[in-house]
Amino acid sequence: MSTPKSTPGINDFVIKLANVNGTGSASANGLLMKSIFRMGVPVVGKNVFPSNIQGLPTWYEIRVTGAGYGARSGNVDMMVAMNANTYARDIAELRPGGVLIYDSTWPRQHVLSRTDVTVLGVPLAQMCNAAFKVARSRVLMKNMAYVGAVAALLSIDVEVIRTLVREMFAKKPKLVDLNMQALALGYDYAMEHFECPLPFKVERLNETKNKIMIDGNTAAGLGCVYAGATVGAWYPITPSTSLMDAFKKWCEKFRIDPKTGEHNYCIIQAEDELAAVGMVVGASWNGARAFTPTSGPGISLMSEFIGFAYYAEIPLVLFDVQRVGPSTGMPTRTQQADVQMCAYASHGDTRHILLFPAHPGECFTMAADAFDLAERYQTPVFVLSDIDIGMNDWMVDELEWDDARQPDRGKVLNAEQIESLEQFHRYKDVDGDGIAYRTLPGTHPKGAYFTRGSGHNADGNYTENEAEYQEVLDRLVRKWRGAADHVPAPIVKKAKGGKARWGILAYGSSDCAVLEACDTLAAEGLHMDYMRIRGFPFSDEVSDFVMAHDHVFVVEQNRDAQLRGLLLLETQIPRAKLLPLLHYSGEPLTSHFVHEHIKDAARQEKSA
Amino acid sequence: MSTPKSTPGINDFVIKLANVNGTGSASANGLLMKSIFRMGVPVVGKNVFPSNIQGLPTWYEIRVTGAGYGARSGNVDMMVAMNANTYARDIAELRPGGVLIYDSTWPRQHVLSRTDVTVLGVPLAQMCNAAFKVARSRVLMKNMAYVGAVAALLSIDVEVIRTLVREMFAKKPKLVDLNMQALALGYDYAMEHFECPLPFKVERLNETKNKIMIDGNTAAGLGCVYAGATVGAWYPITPSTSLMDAFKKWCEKFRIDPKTGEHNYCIIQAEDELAAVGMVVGASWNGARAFTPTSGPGISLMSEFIGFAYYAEIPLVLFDVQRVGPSTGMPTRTQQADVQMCAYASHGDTRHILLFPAHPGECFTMAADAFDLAERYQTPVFVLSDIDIGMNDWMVDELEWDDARQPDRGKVLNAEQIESLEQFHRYKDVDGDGIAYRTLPGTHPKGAYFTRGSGHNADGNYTENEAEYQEVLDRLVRKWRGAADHVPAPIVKKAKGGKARWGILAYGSSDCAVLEACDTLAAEGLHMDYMRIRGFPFSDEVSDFVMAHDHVFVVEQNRDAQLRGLLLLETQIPRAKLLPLLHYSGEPLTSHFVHEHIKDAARQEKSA
Amino acid sequence: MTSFAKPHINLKHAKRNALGLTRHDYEGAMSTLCAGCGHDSVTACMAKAFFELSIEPHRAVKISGIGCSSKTTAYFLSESHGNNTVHGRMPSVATGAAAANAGLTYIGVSGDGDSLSIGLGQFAHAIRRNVNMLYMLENNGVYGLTKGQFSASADIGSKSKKGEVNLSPPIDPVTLALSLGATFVARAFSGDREQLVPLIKAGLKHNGFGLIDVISPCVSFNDHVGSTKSYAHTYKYYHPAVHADYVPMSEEIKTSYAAGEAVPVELHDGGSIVLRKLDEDYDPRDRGAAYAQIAERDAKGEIVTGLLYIDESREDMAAMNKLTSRPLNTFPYDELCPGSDALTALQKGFR
Amino acid sequence: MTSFAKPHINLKHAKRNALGLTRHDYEGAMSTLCAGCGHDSVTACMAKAFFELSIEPHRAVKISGIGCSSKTTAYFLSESHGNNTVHGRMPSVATGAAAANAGLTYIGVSGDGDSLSIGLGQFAHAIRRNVNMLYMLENNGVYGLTKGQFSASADIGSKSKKGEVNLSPPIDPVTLALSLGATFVARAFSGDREQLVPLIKAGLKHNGFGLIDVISPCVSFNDHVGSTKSYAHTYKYYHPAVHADYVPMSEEIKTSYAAGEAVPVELHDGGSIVLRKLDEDYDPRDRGAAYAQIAERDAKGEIVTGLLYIDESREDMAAMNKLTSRPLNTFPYDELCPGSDALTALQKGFR
Ligand SMILES: Cc1ncc(C[n+]2csc(CCOP(=O)(O)OP(=O)(O)O)c2C)c(N)n1
Ligand SMILES: Cc1ncc(C[n+]2csc(CCOP(=O)(O)OP(=O)(O)O)c2C)c(N)n1
Ligand code: SF4
Ligand code: SF4
Ligand SMILES: [Mg+2]
Ligand SMILES: [Mg+2]
Repeated sequence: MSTPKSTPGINDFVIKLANVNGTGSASANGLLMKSIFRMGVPVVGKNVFPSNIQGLPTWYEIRVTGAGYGARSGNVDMMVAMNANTYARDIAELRPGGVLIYDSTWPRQHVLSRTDVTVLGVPLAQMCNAAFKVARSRVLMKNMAYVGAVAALLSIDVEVIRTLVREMFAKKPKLVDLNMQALALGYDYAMEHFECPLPFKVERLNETKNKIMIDGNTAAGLGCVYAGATVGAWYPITPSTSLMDAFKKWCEKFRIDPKTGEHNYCIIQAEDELAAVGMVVGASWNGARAFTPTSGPGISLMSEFIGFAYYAEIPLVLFDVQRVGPSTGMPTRTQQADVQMCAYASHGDTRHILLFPAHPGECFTMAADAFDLAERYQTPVFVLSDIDIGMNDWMVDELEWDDARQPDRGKVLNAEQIESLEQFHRYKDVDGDGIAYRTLPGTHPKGAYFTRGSGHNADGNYTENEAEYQEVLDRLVRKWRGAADHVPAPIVKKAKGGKARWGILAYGSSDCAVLEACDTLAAEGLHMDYMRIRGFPFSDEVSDFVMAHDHVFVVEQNRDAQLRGLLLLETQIPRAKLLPLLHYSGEPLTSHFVHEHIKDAARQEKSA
Repeated sequence: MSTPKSTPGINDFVIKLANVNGTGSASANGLLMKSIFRMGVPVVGKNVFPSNIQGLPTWYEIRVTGAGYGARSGNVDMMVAMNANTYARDIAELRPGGVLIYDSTWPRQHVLSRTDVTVLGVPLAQMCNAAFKVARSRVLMKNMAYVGAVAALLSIDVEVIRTLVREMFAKKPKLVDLNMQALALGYDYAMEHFECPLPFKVERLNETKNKIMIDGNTAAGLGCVYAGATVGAWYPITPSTSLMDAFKKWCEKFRIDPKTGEHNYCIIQAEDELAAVGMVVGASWNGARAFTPTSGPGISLMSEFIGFAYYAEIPLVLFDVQRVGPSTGMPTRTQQADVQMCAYASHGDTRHILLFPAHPGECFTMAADAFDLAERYQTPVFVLSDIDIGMNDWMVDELEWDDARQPDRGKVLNAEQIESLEQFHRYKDVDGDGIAYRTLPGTHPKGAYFTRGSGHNADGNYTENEAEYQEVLDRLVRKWRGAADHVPAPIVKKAKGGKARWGILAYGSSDCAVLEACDTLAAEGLHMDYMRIRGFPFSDEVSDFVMAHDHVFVVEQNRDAQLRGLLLLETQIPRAKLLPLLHYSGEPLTSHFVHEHIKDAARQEKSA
Repeated sequence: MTSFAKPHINLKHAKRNALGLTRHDYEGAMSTLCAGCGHDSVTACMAKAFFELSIEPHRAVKISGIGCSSKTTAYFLSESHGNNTVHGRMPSVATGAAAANAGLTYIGVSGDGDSLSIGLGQFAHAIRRNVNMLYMLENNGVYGLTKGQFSASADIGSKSKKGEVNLSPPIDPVTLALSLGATFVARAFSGDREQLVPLIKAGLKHNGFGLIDVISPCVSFNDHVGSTKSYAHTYKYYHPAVHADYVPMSEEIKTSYAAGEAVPVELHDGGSIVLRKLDEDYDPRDRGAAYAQIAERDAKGEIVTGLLYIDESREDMAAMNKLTSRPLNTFPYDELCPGSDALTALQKGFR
Repeated sequence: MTSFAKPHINLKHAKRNALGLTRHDYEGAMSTLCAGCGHDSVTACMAKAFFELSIEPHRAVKISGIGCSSKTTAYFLSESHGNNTVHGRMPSVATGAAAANAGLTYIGVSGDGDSLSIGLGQFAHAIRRNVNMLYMLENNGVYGLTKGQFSASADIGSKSKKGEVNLSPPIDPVTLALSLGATFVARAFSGDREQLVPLIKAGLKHNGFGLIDVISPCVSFNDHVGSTKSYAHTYKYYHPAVHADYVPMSEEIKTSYAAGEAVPVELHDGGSIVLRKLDEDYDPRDRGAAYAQIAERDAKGEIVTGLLYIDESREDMAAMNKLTSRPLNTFPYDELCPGSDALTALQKGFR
């Protein structure tokens, strides 16, 4: 595949920072990104880190995009190469004409390997060693020093950075001075030795006004608080850990009685995922809104309980922050490869509800939706996020909450309702929608029933009778199908200028790359309609969209075209209409990748 | 659905025995069946038992079929109603004109409820109470007494039964006499009080000469011994427990050194299924042929390790003796509802090899095939049996073993081969077939490598590099596809008299019912081609078969048409060609069910 | 298995408890276990204890795993919610349920297979968390429901029905629980209801995780000669060391006990558990000593029973988590949702 | 993480063992752990012990779970097969591997998270089976790899880096193992190589499951003031009670020990483990006494280390299963397959 062609410009370029894990670079890089954001210029940040605490290579990519695109472009216009172990590869990645910044304290062979890039050496270590005494500071301050140099080169407002530094270390004022000093070292050095700013640089805009920068796990944790979730059970696993950390943080803010210190939430670090999901089963069955965040290996371990919840009809909210599989795979890289497993998790005939947030904003809203759906349909609901959404800071619209919104607790009978019943039948389809009424323990003697994962009839009694067993099983499919029109509806972006012959389907974190690719393709005369799927089971809209096009590219971040598989299984769409477009390297999808593939396909069709 | 129409005749009828669990009826009923088998008359036996040790209802169905069909027909011509709790339902099931036998010791209202059946009362309890002193004998001997009565009514050779009794209690001679006495009680009573034999009855044939009666779990356990398996790890679960019991029994017979008493096998009762599969991983990785038998809940729990074995490329043989799901479901009833889970078990992009034995004979052969495939492809292989095959005694051809057969241990390098290598690369596609070479611990210093479920490159080294990761993942699909032509090939039974417009696809325990239905349909002028699938991934033959027909019925014992789903996902067959024909009540499929459904479909097509 | 309804008839002059309910009101569906199974005796004791404590059935929750023992939750308290979950994982479900509503009474019923093999991790961690529940471990040394394999509680040298000898050391729930910091540890025998009923009452009233390991013989697969979990063997070797009974706050503890003879342990709810030492030198308040005594006697084949250890001082899960006393599952939504203004405010931190 | 190769240079005059190999031959890939991590010290001790025992690297097998500790199997013995499996389930893989070939030396490496939470069941049952392996539990009281959550071995009152206080009682691998019938139970400190290397050698030579619980501080997440698993805390409170070393058969045990001072324990292979009591009254041959002593001192905050219990008399898994001494993975097929005649014969029973 060719490399992207556009040249960098004002508010339109990519900085990549190559660091060593555990040296404190991530916060410096985040600060750099945020300073651009505060200048009103949209940014995209991707932190690519290793499964390691200290020493392995890590990268941070900041795309400055005045146009407000949300994906990686695929370019690298400036490389800050701080990791000797990855020099060769990092330098090679830089586009011709790009700018390389390195620590010139020591002579580096590799930086000389390319003549088509501008090499700018900054003696970072030397300056920091001279300026700081403590060994740890010397390491950490190199990061702030290069931030200073980059700021000078890109004309980032240093005052904005300084404010950020002050906020960041509000509680550790000593650190403020150190950081300011380091910032100045880099800034001054660059101003003195280089022609600043570069031709591509940052210029103030007003495009980030009603935006925030937030990661998906933080937003999802917040969504759980707003949804009224009270019980969270989990077992630590990258990249879902920060979701529970966030829930905890927000609960500590909003859910502790200031007078008594009592908590109206309960977070349980389970002994493993088998237990975590069991706790959610117990809490949900008992009427609390409960959830568990995890990743692929956790879902594998939870499979048996998921089948139990499906069959015994217990609401369950699971966040699968997907990482690269199979097995341990690459636990700090991103993928969408748990889709099929989640759709049908567990033995026997089972099918579940899935939600696909595309960015942190939707992590917030869909967290709330997930609880409503789980309680309405009394069944497991999966929110399928991924590490790109979950752990990167995204620029999104400010979150909103409608204070009139009430949770949908589904068909739960209260004491009065139970009292008025002749007899309570736990699994009877009273309303014809496949959803039976449930009762909560402790409510009323007549509401008691026996929950079981073994064969039961409409009354909830044990059965090994064929007809009774089948009655329940058939209702479960009806119920599940009913959810198709209640999961978040797909979002369609029509091609400008009328009917497009081709379409694109995508979901989750592929959205931004596809949106941008549509623009680029349109600019080249190739107009595509685009539908983003947000839930499973699929509504008829999805089939209608596909049927209205000659071909539809299904963009996914997995090897086996898993969502396309669900379309084959659950709709009547002819196979040939669905063209898989697959990316599964573990890096977040670029618009370039989507664009190139579709352009190629178009070219081939023409030549065919 | 209508009930079957054919009337019973000589060597063509069904006896159903309704008993109380834990009263010793199963062995008496088995003996009854075997006596017919020994008279040279083919039989089909189905034991339908509850998930309970004592007290709940259980049924045993014996079909006498001179024509040699292997499935339940769907008829009941004689009902031996020994369970007061299920009288009503049992009597209702009897076909008009049938014969009801009951214990007339006490008056029974229900037996009078039908006037269209012949009711024969035998005072079983009364006779046994008079004849036997010990309470337990009184209960047990009622079973032998009704066997005697049935023998008289159906003209079963009593001498054959007596021989069987002697063999059965060879080690407990006291019991022989008791049983003989009970047998005579029933026999004599019937001869004295009823017109014996009935119009439908047993007549000696010579159709069981090279046949045996065996259950699938016993055959599979034997197959593991013949395959050279040495390590078996398991956790008890119905209905797979008897598979390991059988393996143990055969090992004790064949694998204990008569001199030293040393075992050349190791069976480990694990603490759970997570551990059982881990033990198999460890043993297989270390070069032993190892396996685990389990059922649906076990596979759910094993999911994570299955993905590890897939990605780290460790051979694994799993027997899933399927039972009714979801969750605990009906653990003593039959279903084929783990197909999809097994095909794609675990998170991330994973796909596995499946084998579908249709009867105990194939449990034996496919057990051996499974080890060859697992070692050849260094991957998990599932043998998908079910409770019908696994726990019922089936009449099958005598098992055969080719002494020239050598196990296919796959690409394992020995010390010499390793020595001659420049360097060993664990995951390199040397031969272009996607299968890399492996080495076993302890063989040679140069053969050492590090096995991991985390990202690795072709050398087996840790990687987080996109290209290196993808190289391995892409090879895994190639490797898996390569297995399509090496799993047991489908078996096709062409319709007589040329090309049929319609076809049937089925697998596993549905086979016999489909074979018989084909005959019945053909007799009615509806000719169908039939292909039985025996392995996954599918070979091209499967698609070719479907494409050669207007429609193909896919017969399955699950709700969600799971194998049809695999066909949609893995072949290019248009959806509309594949008509699901689903049975998922938990009872073994009847030929009647298949016949009726296809006839209806044909009728509808004509009228459409 | 509630498919067979048990006729529910209250005798006119039946004894009634403080709620006006009779023993019958504490019964469940007809048992489908084998006639003579130890578990049925335990079930009867459970019903009796609840009756005597006058607990409203619908305010109790029964949770179990899979096994013959786990089925028994259907056979008592038919007006309680029951949850027959998956094999070995009752503790996590109970933990979640207790988090959602700390106001109900939680009973977990399990077997030795369920708790000590597949469920060992969950069992141990529920103890660590001190979840406020009564945990009945109906221990028969075998897997009953799957027909008689050795369980992890089978003793070294114990024989299976087929004659095999167990060689692996047993996992003893009592010593295990002691080493994990359990706060209420008892052992009992299904054949001694006089001891068991009061123990159940004490366990229900204990604030925290109450373990009762009940030797409960499996008549179908582990009641033969050579089995150390048979009725005969247990009957012969079991030895009551400490008797315990619950005395409600309302009933003043009348007798004043001679030192070393009986000790009241004060409970959260104001009532007490009264310990009566049958073995003078056994101290159920000293974890180390209790452990050593039990280990020593176990080694001799003696089965020490009674309330072997109690510690009312430790916080239960709810307290460790500073849980509000109001059930989480009944909180009005507006107390849980911070609202749009708070959302606007907090987002200042995301710019 | 073998992506960084460590230069492998043998010094000309380096010390060589009986196989003619140097220390370098027992090294592995470059560690990717944090500088100063306790686990790296343990790794170095492992390499040293193997070197001193002159074990052929390719006849050893390293198996681990997931965690920083579990990664270390890549950092020693590069000529051994390694298997870095899934979280918490190393014991089952080791059990299966040992069944397939009892002739190799098996080392399991795990962490406190890996072994005591998700892996508790497997850990306990491998002990029960007495699988012949050395089990290194690198215990730092936290989940290192997932960045510092409390593990189940965190002590009551121990503080997390963020200042949270742990309230749940710890699971102590040593007392747990003792209560489960373990046959070799040791505790050590990564900071004391003089003690650890000989212990590893003894554990490798023990016939059965050898547990070494090594306190191995996590410098990134649990080395602060207030943590009871910090280097400083452990250094201050650890107390060697029994020193143990392996003496091969070839080396006659020269000294004759004064009673109560040092005792040789004879091993399967003819060699011995020589126990030297540093605490006179500590008896590593009496399970009950050992348990009581450790519990008592633990309660006081003292960390008793050394070979705390040993029992060479019990059969290991292979012996309990009457396993042939020939590795199952090398059996010629014709000794395993009964052949067609046997098949014909046995089928007589199926008619
Ligand atoms: C995941 C899973 N594995 C295995 C089983 C099969 N199984 C059902 S009950 C049981 C053992 C029960 O033993 P125990 O808990 O001692 O109960 P008991 O029947 O002896 O009272 C097993 C292994 C299961 N239900 N689920
Ligand atoms: C099934 C599963 N759940 C969670 C994880 C995430 N995880 C990786 S390592 C680890 C804890 C490791 O702790 P410990 O064993 O103490 O090792 P340490 O890093 O402290 O040495 C966890 C929870 C995982 N890899 N797999
Ligand atoms: S099998 Fe054993 S445990 Fe199960 S019901 Fe029968 S006697 Fe009880
Ligand atoms: S995080 Fe802790 S345990 Fe992990 S490598 Fe660093 S110091 Fe060691
Ligand atoms: Mg049991
Ligand atoms: Mg740790």
